[in-house]
Amino acid sequence: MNVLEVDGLTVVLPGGSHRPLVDGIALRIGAGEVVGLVGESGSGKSVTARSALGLFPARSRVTGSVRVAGTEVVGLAGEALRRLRAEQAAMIFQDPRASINPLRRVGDFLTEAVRTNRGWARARSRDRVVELLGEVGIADPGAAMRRYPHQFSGGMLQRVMIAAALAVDPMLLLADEPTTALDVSTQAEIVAILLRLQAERGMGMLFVTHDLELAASICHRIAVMYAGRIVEEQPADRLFRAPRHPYTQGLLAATPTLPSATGGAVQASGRLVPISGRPLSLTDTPPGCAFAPRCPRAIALCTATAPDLHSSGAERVACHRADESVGAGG
Amino acid sequence: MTAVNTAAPELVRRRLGGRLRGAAAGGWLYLVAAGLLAIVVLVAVLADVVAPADPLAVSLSDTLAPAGPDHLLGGDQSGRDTLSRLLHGARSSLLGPLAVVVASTATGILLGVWAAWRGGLVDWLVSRSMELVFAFPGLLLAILAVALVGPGLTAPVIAMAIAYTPYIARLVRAAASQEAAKPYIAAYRVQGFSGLAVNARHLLPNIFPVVLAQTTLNFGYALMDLAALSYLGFGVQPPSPDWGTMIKENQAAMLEGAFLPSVAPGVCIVVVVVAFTIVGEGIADRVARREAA
Amino acid sequence: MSAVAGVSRFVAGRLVSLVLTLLATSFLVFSAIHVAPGDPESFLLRGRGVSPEALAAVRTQYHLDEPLPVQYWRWLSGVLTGDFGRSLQFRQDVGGLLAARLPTTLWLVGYATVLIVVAGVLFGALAALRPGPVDTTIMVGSTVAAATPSFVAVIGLSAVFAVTLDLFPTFGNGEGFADRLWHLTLPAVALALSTVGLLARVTRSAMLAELGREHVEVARARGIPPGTVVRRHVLRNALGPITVLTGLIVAGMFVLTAIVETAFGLSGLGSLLVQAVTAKDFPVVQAISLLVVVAFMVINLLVDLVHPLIDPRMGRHDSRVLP
Amino acid sequence: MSLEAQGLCKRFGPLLAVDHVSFSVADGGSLGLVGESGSGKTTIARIVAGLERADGGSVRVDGTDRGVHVRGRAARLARARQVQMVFQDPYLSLDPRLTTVETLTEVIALHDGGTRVARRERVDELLDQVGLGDREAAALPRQLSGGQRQRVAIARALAARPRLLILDEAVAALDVSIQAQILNLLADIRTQTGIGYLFVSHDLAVVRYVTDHVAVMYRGRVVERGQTAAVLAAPRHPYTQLLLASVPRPGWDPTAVAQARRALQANNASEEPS
Repeated sequence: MNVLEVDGLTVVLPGGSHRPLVDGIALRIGAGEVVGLVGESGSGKSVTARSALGLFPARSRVTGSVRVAGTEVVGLAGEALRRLRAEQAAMIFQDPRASINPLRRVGDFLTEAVRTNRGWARARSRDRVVELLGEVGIADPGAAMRRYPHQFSGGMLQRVMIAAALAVDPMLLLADEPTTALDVSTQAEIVAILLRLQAERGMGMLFVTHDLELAASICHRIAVMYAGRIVEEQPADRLFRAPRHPYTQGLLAATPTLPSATGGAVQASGRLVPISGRPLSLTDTPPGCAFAPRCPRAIALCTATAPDLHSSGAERVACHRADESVGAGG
Repeated sequence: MTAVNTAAPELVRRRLGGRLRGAAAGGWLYLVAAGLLAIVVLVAVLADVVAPADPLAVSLSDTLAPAGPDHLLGGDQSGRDTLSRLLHGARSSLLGPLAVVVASTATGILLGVWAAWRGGLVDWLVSRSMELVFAFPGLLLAILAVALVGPGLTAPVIAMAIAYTPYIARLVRAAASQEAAKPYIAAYRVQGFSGLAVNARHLLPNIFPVVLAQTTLNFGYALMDLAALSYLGFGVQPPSPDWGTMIKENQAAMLEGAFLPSVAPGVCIVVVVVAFTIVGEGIADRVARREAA
Repeated sequence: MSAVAGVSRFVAGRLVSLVLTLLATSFLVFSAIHVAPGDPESFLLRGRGVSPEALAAVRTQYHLDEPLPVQYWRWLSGVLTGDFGRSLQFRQDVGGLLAARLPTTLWLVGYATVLIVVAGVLFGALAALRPGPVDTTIMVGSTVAAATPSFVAVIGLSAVFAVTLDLFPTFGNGEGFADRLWHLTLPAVALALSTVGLLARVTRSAMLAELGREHVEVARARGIPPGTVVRRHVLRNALGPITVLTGLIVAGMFVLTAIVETAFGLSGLGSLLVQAVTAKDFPVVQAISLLVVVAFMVINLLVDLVHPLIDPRMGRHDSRVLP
Repeated sequence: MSLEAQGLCKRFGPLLAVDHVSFSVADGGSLGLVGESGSGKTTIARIVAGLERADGGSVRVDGTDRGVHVRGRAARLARARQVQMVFQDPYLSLDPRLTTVETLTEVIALHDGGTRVARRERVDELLDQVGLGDREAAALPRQLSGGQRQRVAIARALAARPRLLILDEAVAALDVSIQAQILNLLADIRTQTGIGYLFVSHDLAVVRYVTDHVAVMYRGRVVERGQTAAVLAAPRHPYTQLLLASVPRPGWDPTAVAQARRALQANNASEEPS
């Protein structure tokens, strides 16, 4: 069963002069599956992830369908939307320090959801949360619950966020850049905790990140976004070895790597291969492929019409020239 | 600390929406308020020309005269033309606060920037002395000044300039410390610019709009405080026209049902202060929008 | 625990700085007579018969024969034992005068404070939570209210409620609880009006700022009911600026009573201050000024002490911003 | 010329942020200063730039001590020509009121003086060097993207013709595709001008592309140093090994990294009970 099914999701801001924040997104996540959503800032990956909780930008126009464990989210409101957020899906955000009310104790934050939404008694919710804090590796959970957020490090707060998300036993976990604000060695710990808990509970997880290598090393499948659209989707290892879309290829070639990595993106001179130009702003609305202005392989067709997302087997690519050459471009 | 790349889109959206609404609603309101203030200033300057009558001319037959062709806003307790007194009264009602905000803003900026830039002992001394002055509400300091020197505008204006300084100095100190912590200021220091040059050319111009917003709001507060002093009989002395004095003079007439002579200057005060509030907040909004951009 | 040590160090620090500021401000108030034009004796006795006895009395009261620090110290120790000297105008103890006037002023300030907190927070919260016509109406109302100084409010209120409708008295203190309440209603409203507007605006912007914070969005994303989000996260977190401003407002109101008490003929400290200034009765002016300053500082100290209860990150920032 | 830092110490309250750190950058060399948040690397950058005063130790450029407090315009300018700095956040490192040309002209006027024409020529030269066109030259910072702003910041630093450039996490806030452009630009500038770099970063992979030597910092101390390629290929200190193992790649095992991190922390805690 799919815990998340997104079809033709388009989110348009009021005002009209902007391109859609996301345009025709289609995405599936099965139970127990980890799917990566990769893109640079402004690509629409956060908007996509938030749509699963019905967190759309104020006054935006939303079309398409987002189903979480079978429940349609688009158009859902009031008590039903609240129940979906309280029971089916939970989210972990980039900056844990901004995500937790700084004026209340960590324990209040952790127990709030089960106490208000499930009506659990104080003792019961406390026991539950203590158990979860142990699972995310916080020593002395009882003491931790009495402290305030500013007394924790960022890595510890992100563990608190994870425990809070799991308190409601969600089927779908949305992780929006959960390690971006953390140190690299802390990132490993948080990722390890997330993956262990996800596997133990058989949750579906959407892992949003700008780091293609991180996504490739922990996800089953990866979707790459550019300017509000998914441009490519493949199983993680295949995407990393044989990217089909020029943007994915460019991203891999532009990413600095360590010598032990087998990516092979580094040329003999030790230089990176950057993608020329700069990302589209929200006000740019080219008629053709959004990546065409930066694409080394663009032809006239690319600037005239936007390519559809073609699927064949486990992979999907939106590029007019995807079939011409597989692998490294140019 | 700045988040690395993605701000929460819903928040961005709300800010954007607010900006659009701000431009539509705040825009014209701001212009109307600024226009109104310009007119009031013009009237104050040209009071001799535009006033229909001598503001000091007493005419017992016109005592508490109702509004009519002779006296557009009626006559007061002593039969003087209310409209003419209002127009002339704009002078002292605006000049006093102007002196207060100019002096307090200049001193406040100097002290605030000095404290923020030098830090350490200078900061401590400035902050402590500002705290000291802060404990005296403006009106109290002005009343004390009157008690020492006697009635009139000069002493209260000086006293209030002193009392208003901590508000500006605190604001400037906070804004300047925040600005000085930004890397562009550090970059200019590394470039070899002198502290004076960095402050005068980069730091001050960038915090000035924030200060200007507060100064504009302070103008309204100062106007209210000085008018209150005149109302108590400590400020502008009769028979000179002043909005605060006019209210005091004609308050008793209210019991006889003659509202206009005291209500009209009251309305003037409220309208002018509202206009200053709108302009001040308009400036503050612009600053906020610039920061958000 | 270090938290307890931190709190007690914080409280001790505040108390010490309060005492130091009190010393400094009282010195300023005392030494004002030396700043005034002319020598202190003639300044104090302006317009009164300069009999040798009066001169001697003033010299003793202010210890003018001694060096300034000693003068100050003697005056201060007098003040600390309730001896504020003698009024030149009423020829009686200033302390007794103040004691008789204090209740009315406390009543008035207390009444106005209740009005300000209830109406200000209520309107501000309503404006923040109901965008559209409700917000606009409250914003217009509070802008005008904030721009209405108390003496203008007096005019408006008397015109409508006292002269036209004849609902409330415009003069006198009243006797007994109910009568007092009735007599003080118009003065309290006049005193409160402009600050209700100010507090409503600050409440609104503090709540809007909180509504825009990520943790509020996270609470919504966790399915917490909207009412709970507003109560526990928005209003709760906005309390900081609201408390600070309320403290400043209440502290500043003691001076504003001068206007309202004069306008409504109430015999409180404010009207006494005005009378004393008019009658050049400086010992009374001095005593009331000192009281107002002390009230200001004590109230602000209370706010500072309450603040850590609202914000556990206390001491990290000082957030007094509004005049 | 060369930069010599000897025994630098800096304390913030109870925290010893920099603990007897020494390093040197050869003329035209490039040293990477690598560590996680709180390792003291940014404090060192600020000390070298003269924005922070060390509690102990010295920073010498060609033998002259930078720690001495300077007075007067000539001395200030001389110091500025030794070392310039580029900051992390491209959104805060430019004066928001000034266009690119105004920003550069001001610095050129300070350091070169010269006629208007000469200054304009130098501006064009700098814009060319960092790859900015006419549109960007006339734009205010808010009209520029993060990558373009960082190019302006680099041009501004180069305007003083410094011998050493401190780059404090200068590419950390940029998207990958832009980051690669800036990294290549930095490599080109060094080749063309022979300027030296002190490259402060948390990212080992990035450091690899711009530095010859690297010093790894942990809790205020340098724990390992050497040629960048050698350190990355065969790290000796457990912290360097942890840092390298933490970088995600296919086949990466976050659980093992987490264990190694805990072991290192436990080890450290037993060494210095604080």
